[in-house]
Amino acid sequence: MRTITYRQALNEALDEEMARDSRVFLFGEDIAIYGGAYGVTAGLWQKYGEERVIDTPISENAIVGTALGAALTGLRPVAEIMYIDFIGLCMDQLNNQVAKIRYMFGGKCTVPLVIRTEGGAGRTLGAHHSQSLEAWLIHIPGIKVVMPATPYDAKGLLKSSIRDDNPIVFIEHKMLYNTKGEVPEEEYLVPIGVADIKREGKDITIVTYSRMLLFSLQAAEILEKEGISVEVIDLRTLLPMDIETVVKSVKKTNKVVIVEEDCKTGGVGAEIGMQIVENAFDYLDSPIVRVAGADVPMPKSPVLEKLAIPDVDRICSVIRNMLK
Amino acid sequence: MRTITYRQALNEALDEEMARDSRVFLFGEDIAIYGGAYGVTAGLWQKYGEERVIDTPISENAIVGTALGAALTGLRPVAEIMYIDFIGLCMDQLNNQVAKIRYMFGGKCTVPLVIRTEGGAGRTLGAHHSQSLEAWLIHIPGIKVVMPATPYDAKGLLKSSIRDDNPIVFIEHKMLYNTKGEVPEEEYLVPIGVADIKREGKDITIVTYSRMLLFSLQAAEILEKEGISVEVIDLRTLLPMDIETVVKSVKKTNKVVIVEEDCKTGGVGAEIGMQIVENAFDYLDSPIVRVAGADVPMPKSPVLEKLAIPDVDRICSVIRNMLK
Amino acid sequence: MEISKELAIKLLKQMMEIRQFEDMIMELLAKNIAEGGSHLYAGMEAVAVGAISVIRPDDYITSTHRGHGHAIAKDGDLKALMAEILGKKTGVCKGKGGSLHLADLSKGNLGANGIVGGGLGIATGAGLSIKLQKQNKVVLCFFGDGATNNGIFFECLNMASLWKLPVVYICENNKYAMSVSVERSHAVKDITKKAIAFDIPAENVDGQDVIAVREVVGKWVNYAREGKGPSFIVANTYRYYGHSRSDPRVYRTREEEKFWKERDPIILFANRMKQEGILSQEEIDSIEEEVRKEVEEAVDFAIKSPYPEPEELYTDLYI
Amino acid sequence: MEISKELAIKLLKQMMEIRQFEDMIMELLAKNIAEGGSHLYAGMEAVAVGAISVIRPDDYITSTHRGHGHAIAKDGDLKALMAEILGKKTGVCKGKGGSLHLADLSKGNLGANGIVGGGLGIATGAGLSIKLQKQNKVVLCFFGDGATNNGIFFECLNMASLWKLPVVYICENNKYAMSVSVERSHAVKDITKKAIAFDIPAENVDGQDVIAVREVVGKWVNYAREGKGPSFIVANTYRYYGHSRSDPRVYRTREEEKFWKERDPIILFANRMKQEGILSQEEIDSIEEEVRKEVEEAVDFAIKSPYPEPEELYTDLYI
Ligand SMILES: Cc1ncc(C[n+]2csc(CCOP(=O)(O)OP(=O)(O)O)c2C)c(N)n1
Ligand SMILES: Cc1ncc(C[n+]2csc(CCOP(=O)(O)OP(=O)(O)O)c2C)c(N)n1
Ligand SMILES: [Mg+2]
Ligand SMILES: [Mg+2]
Repeated sequence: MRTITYRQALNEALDEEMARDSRVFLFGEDIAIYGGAYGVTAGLWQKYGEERVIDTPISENAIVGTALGAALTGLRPVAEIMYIDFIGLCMDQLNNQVAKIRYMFGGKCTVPLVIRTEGGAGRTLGAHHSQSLEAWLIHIPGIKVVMPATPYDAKGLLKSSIRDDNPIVFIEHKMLYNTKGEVPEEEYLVPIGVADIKREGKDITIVTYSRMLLFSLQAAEILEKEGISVEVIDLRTLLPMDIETVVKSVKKTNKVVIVEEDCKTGGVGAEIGMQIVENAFDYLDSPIVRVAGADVPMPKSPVLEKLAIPDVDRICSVIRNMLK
Repeated sequence: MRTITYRQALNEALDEEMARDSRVFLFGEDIAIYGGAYGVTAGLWQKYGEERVIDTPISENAIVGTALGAALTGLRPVAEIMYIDFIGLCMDQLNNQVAKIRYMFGGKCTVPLVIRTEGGAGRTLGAHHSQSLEAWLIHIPGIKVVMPATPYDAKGLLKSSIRDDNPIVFIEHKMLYNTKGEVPEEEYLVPIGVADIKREGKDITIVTYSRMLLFSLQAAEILEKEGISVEVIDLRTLLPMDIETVVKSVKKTNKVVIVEEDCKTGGVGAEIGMQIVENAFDYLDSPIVRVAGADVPMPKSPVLEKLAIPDVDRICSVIRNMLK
Repeated sequence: MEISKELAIKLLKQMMEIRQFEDMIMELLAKNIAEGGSHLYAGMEAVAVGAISVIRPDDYITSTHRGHGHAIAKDGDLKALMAEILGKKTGVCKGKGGSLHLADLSKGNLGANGIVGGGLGIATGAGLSIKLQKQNKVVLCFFGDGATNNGIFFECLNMASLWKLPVVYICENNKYAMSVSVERSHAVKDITKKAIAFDIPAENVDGQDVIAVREVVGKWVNYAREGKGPSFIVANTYRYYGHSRSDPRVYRTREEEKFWKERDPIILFANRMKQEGILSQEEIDSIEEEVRKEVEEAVDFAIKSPYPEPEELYTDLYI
Repeated sequence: MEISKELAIKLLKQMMEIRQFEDMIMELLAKNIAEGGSHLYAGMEAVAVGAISVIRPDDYITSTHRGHGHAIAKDGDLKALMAEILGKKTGVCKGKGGSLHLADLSKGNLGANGIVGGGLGIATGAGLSIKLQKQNKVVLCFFGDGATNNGIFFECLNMASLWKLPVVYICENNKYAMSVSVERSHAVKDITKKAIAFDIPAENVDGQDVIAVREVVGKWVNYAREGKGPSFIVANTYRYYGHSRSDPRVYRTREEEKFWKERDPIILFANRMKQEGILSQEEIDSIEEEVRKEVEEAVDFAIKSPYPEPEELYTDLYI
C-alpha cells in the first residue's frame, strides 16, 4: 500500500469531503493562501476558491460562533483553531453554544461542525504553543473529541467527522504531521467512538492516544525483547470513549498503564482510569498507573520540555516495575 | 457561637481583608452599586469607595487580564466572574496568562490574584447558569482552586486566598449563599490545601466538596439510623488536593464514594478516584463509585434539573448497595 | 409610510401580547409558579415588534437573555413559549431550554441566549451561510447595550463588514446592563460610534416608536438584502421591571422610570392610531381583551402541561 | 526636536543591536542551534527603539510574540535574552520562557506573549494599578495589526478610556498577520479608526522613522502622565523576514519587500544623522562594529551556558 504523511492524509480527507459535499467549507486563520500553519489545507484554496476556504481575522471566539451559525443554517463548516493553546479564547462559544444548543433547543437543530486544531509538545515552542487540553473537552457533553495518531486513522476519522451531524473537536498533533503510514488509495471511513488495538499482547495493557501511541508502540517493541508482551490500545476517540475495548483487554492482562501527554492532574487519564475501575475493578492485579505530562506549563528549554512529557524510557521502566 | 450565612461570611472576609491591606480591591460586573448578583459584595462600595470596588463592563477576558496586570504591579485584586458558566470567556487569560506567567518568567514575579465566581445548579436557570466547571480548573497547573461548603470555611478560606501570593480561583455555590453556620467573631484563617473530615465514620468514606457536602451529610445521617457509619470528607481545596486525608480514611473504611455535582465524564471525581487508586489501591474492598452530575447540559425543567445532579436518595442507595 | 389597519392591528396586538405575557410571568414568579430567573421585555416592545415586522418568515433572528419579546414577535406560539418558561414538556424546547433559551428554528428564531453577546456569532454565521448559499435572506441580531462591551461583538462586526454579510445588528439600549449604566461602562456615550471601527453604517432610533423602528430597520434590511452588507442600529428604550425579580433598582431614579413610562410604546402607538383614525378606542380595547384571553389560555395550557419524563434527561444531546 | 549626539548614538546602537540580534538568530535557526519558532523584529526597529526611548526605566511595557526588539529596547541584557531564546539556565527567564516569553519585571518589561493580543490585559491592568496607586508611571502596550481583531483589544481599550488609564497603545502595523493582509482581515483600512469606538485619540506614524516615532509617542506619553488617559498609535512598518522560519512569503510580492527595504529604519536614521552632522560615517561604522562584538559575545555566552537542571522542571510554579 502507498505510504503518505499524516499531513497529507488530512489534506486528502478535506479534499475528498469538499468534493463530495458542496456544503463543506473551511474557515480559519491562515488556511487559504498560506495553507495552514502546519500545511494541512495546502492547495485547497487554489482548488475550491475563496468562498470555500476562508481566511479569517484573528478572532477565535467569533470563528467558532460564526461556524456554529453556518452549521445551524445549512452548511457544514470545518473551522480551524491554529493551536489548541488558543482554545481558551473560544471556550465560551464551544462550551455554551456549540455543545449545548441542540439539547437546549429540545433536539430541534443539528450542528454538523468540525473544529480542527492541533496540540502537543515537542518543538520547544514554550508554554503557549505546546499544550494538550483535551481533558477540558471530554468534560463538555454535546461534543465528540477525536484524536488520531496515524495517517490512516487521521484520514478516516476526519472524513467521518465531517459527515457526522454532531459537533466534533478534531485534535491533531504537531509532531505527527511528518510521520508516515499506509493509507489506501480507495475511499474508506474510520468510525468515531471505536478504539483500536494497535498491538496485541497479554501481560499488560497500555491505553493511550495521539502521539503517545508512537511512544507506547516503541516501548512495547523494546519490552517484547525482554519477554514482556504489551497490548497497546489507541483510543482514537476520547468522547465518547470506547471503554468496552479497554475493559476486554484489562480482563485479559489484568494490568493497565495509561500513557497520556497532557498534565496529569485532571487529565484524560483520570477518566480512563476511573472507567476501568468502574468496569473492571475485580480484574485488576495492581493499581492502574498513569504515565503523564508534568503538572507545569510547558517550559521552553529543550531539556525540560523532554522531561515534561512521557518518553519511551519512562514507559518501559514503569512497566518493568509493574511486572516485577 | 453566632450563626451567619455563607453570603455574610464571604462579605466579612472581603471587608476584613480590605480593611487590613489597602492593596486589596474588588473588580467585576455589578459588584459596586448592586452589591453582586448574589449580594456578596453588598455595602463594600459604600464603605471603601469606587477606587476599591470597581464595576466593570461586561468584558470577562479583560477583567481577568486587567486584574492580572494589577497583580503583577503591586496590587492584590479580587476579581469576580459572575457565573462560572462565563469562565469560557476568560479561559485564555486565566490559563495562558494568570496561571503560567510566574513559571514562564522563571519565578521572577508573583500573581496575588483571587478570582471569585460561583457555580452549580438548583435554581432552574438552565444550561448557561448552572454549570460546575471546576474540572477544567484543576487541570491548570499554576492556579489553586478553592471550593468551600460552609460559612466557616468560606470565610476562612477566602481570607487565606486573598493573602496567598498565588492566583486562586475561589468557587462559591449559588445554593449555599443562604445557608447558615457558626462563624466566630474573632479573626481566623482556614488553610488552603487541607481537607476536612466533616463527619467521622468507619464503614465507608464519602469524598466530596461544595454543596454536595450538605447532601452527603444528610445521607450519612439517614444511613446512621440504618447502622451504616459514613465518614464524610470535604476537600475544600481541589487544587492542590489533600489526598493524604482521603487516603487515611480509605485505609480505615476500605470503601469510597465520590459525590460531585459536575458532569461525570472528565469531572473532578475522576481525579480524586485515580489518586485513591494510585495511593491506596490495596486497601480498596470494592470499586470506587462516583455519584456525579449527568453528562448533559443542565436542563431548565425543575424535574430534569433535579435528576441531573446527585441527591440524598441516590447517595444513600449507592452506599446501601456497596455495603450489601 | 402609510400604516394599514391590518398592520396596525398586528403591531398593536403583538406589543400587547408581549406586555401581558411579561406581566403575567411577573405574577407567576411572585406566586412561585414560574421558577428561576426571567428577564422581562416589558417597556421595550416596540423594538422587537417593529423590527421583526419588516422581515419575512424565512429570515432569521437571534435573541438575548431578554428574549420573550423577540420570540413572540417572530411568530412564536404563546402556549409553547409559556410552557417552555415553566419547563414543561409541551414547551417550544421541550422544557429543556427555559426562558433564557427560547428558540424555534422552524420559524427562523435561532434562539435566546444566556450568555450576553452569545448570539452574535450565530447571527454572523447565519449571515455567512446566507451569502455562501446565495439565498436572499437577512438576519436580525438583537443584543443589549451591555453586550457591546464584550469582545465577540467587535469580532463579529468586523467579519460581517469585511465579508458584507446580510446582518442587521440591533442594539437595544435600555441604558443599563443589569445595574451598570451606559455612562459607567462604555467609553462612548453614543453607541453607534462603535460601528465606525468597522465601517458599518449606523444610526440611532427611538425604540419606543414602533413605526420609527419599522422604518429604520426596514431601510437596513433592504440594504442587506441587496447585498450591501451589515448595518448597526441602536434602539433607545427602557425596561420597566428590574433586571431580575429580586432587583430593587437602586441604580436608577423613580423620576427616570416615570419619564420612560410616559413614553410607553403601546400607549404611544395606540394614541397615534386613534389620532390618525386608523383604530378606534373600542377596537383597541377589544384587541387588548383578545390578548388577555390568549395569554390566559397560554398560562392555563402551560400550567396544565406535564413536565418532561425522566428519560428526557438523556435525549436530544447527540443525533 | 533636536537630537543630541548621545541620543543619536543610543538610538542607532539599539536599532543595530536588534537588527544584528535578529539576523544572528536567523543564522542560529538555520544551523539548528536555536530550536523552535522565533518571530523576528528586523525591519521594525524604529518602533520599539523610538517609543521606548521616551519613557523612564520604571515605566512599563508589554510586548508581543515578536518581542526581541522590545526587550532589547527596554534595556534588556543581550546575553540573558539570547540565552533565554536558546532555553539556557542563564536566560532572563531561566530558560523556561523562550523567545515568546521574554520578560524582565525588574526593568519594567511585563513580557512578550505567545497569545496574539495576550498582553493587552496586562498593560491595561498595569495602567489601572498605576492609577490606583497614584504613581506617575505610564505603560507602552505593543501589539500587531492582527491583534486589533481580537476581542480583548476592544475590551481593554474600552476600560482604559473609561477610567482614563495611562496606557499608550502602539499597534505595529506591518501589513500582515502571518499571511493575511490588513485588507483581507480588517473592515477598516486605517486602523486608527478603531479608537473612535472608545473615544481614544489616535494617530498614524511612520514606523520607519525613529524620530517621528519618538515625537508622537512622546506626546502621548506626556498626555498619559498628565492623567489625561490612553491614546492609540499605529506605527506603519514592515517585517523583513517571513512570519516564521519556514514561511515562503507567497502572500506578498518581492516588489513590496523591496519598497520597504528602501525605507530601512537604520539606514534612514544613519543618513539623517550624517546629513545633520551629528554622526560621521566612521562613528556609525564603529557603533556597528561594537554591536557586532556584543552580539557575538551574547551568542557565545548563550551557547556556552548550561541548560537548566532537571529539578528546574518543578520550580517556580507556586510561591
Ligand atoms: C457573558 C456574560 N456576562 C455576564 C452575564 C450576566 N448578565 C446577564 S444580563 C446582564 C446585563 C446585560 O445587559 P444588556 O446587554 O444591556 O442587556 P439588558 O439586560 O439590559 O437587556 C449581565 C451582566 C451574562 N449572562 N453573560
Ligand atoms: C490568539 C492567537 N491566535 C493566533 C495565533 C497564531 N499567530 C501567531 S502570530 C500571528 C499573526 C499576528 O499578527 P500581528 O498581530 O499583525 O503581528 P505580527 O506577527 O505581524 O507582528 C498569528 C495568527 C496566536 N499566537 N494567538
Ligand atoms: Mg441594557
Ligand atoms: Mg502584523
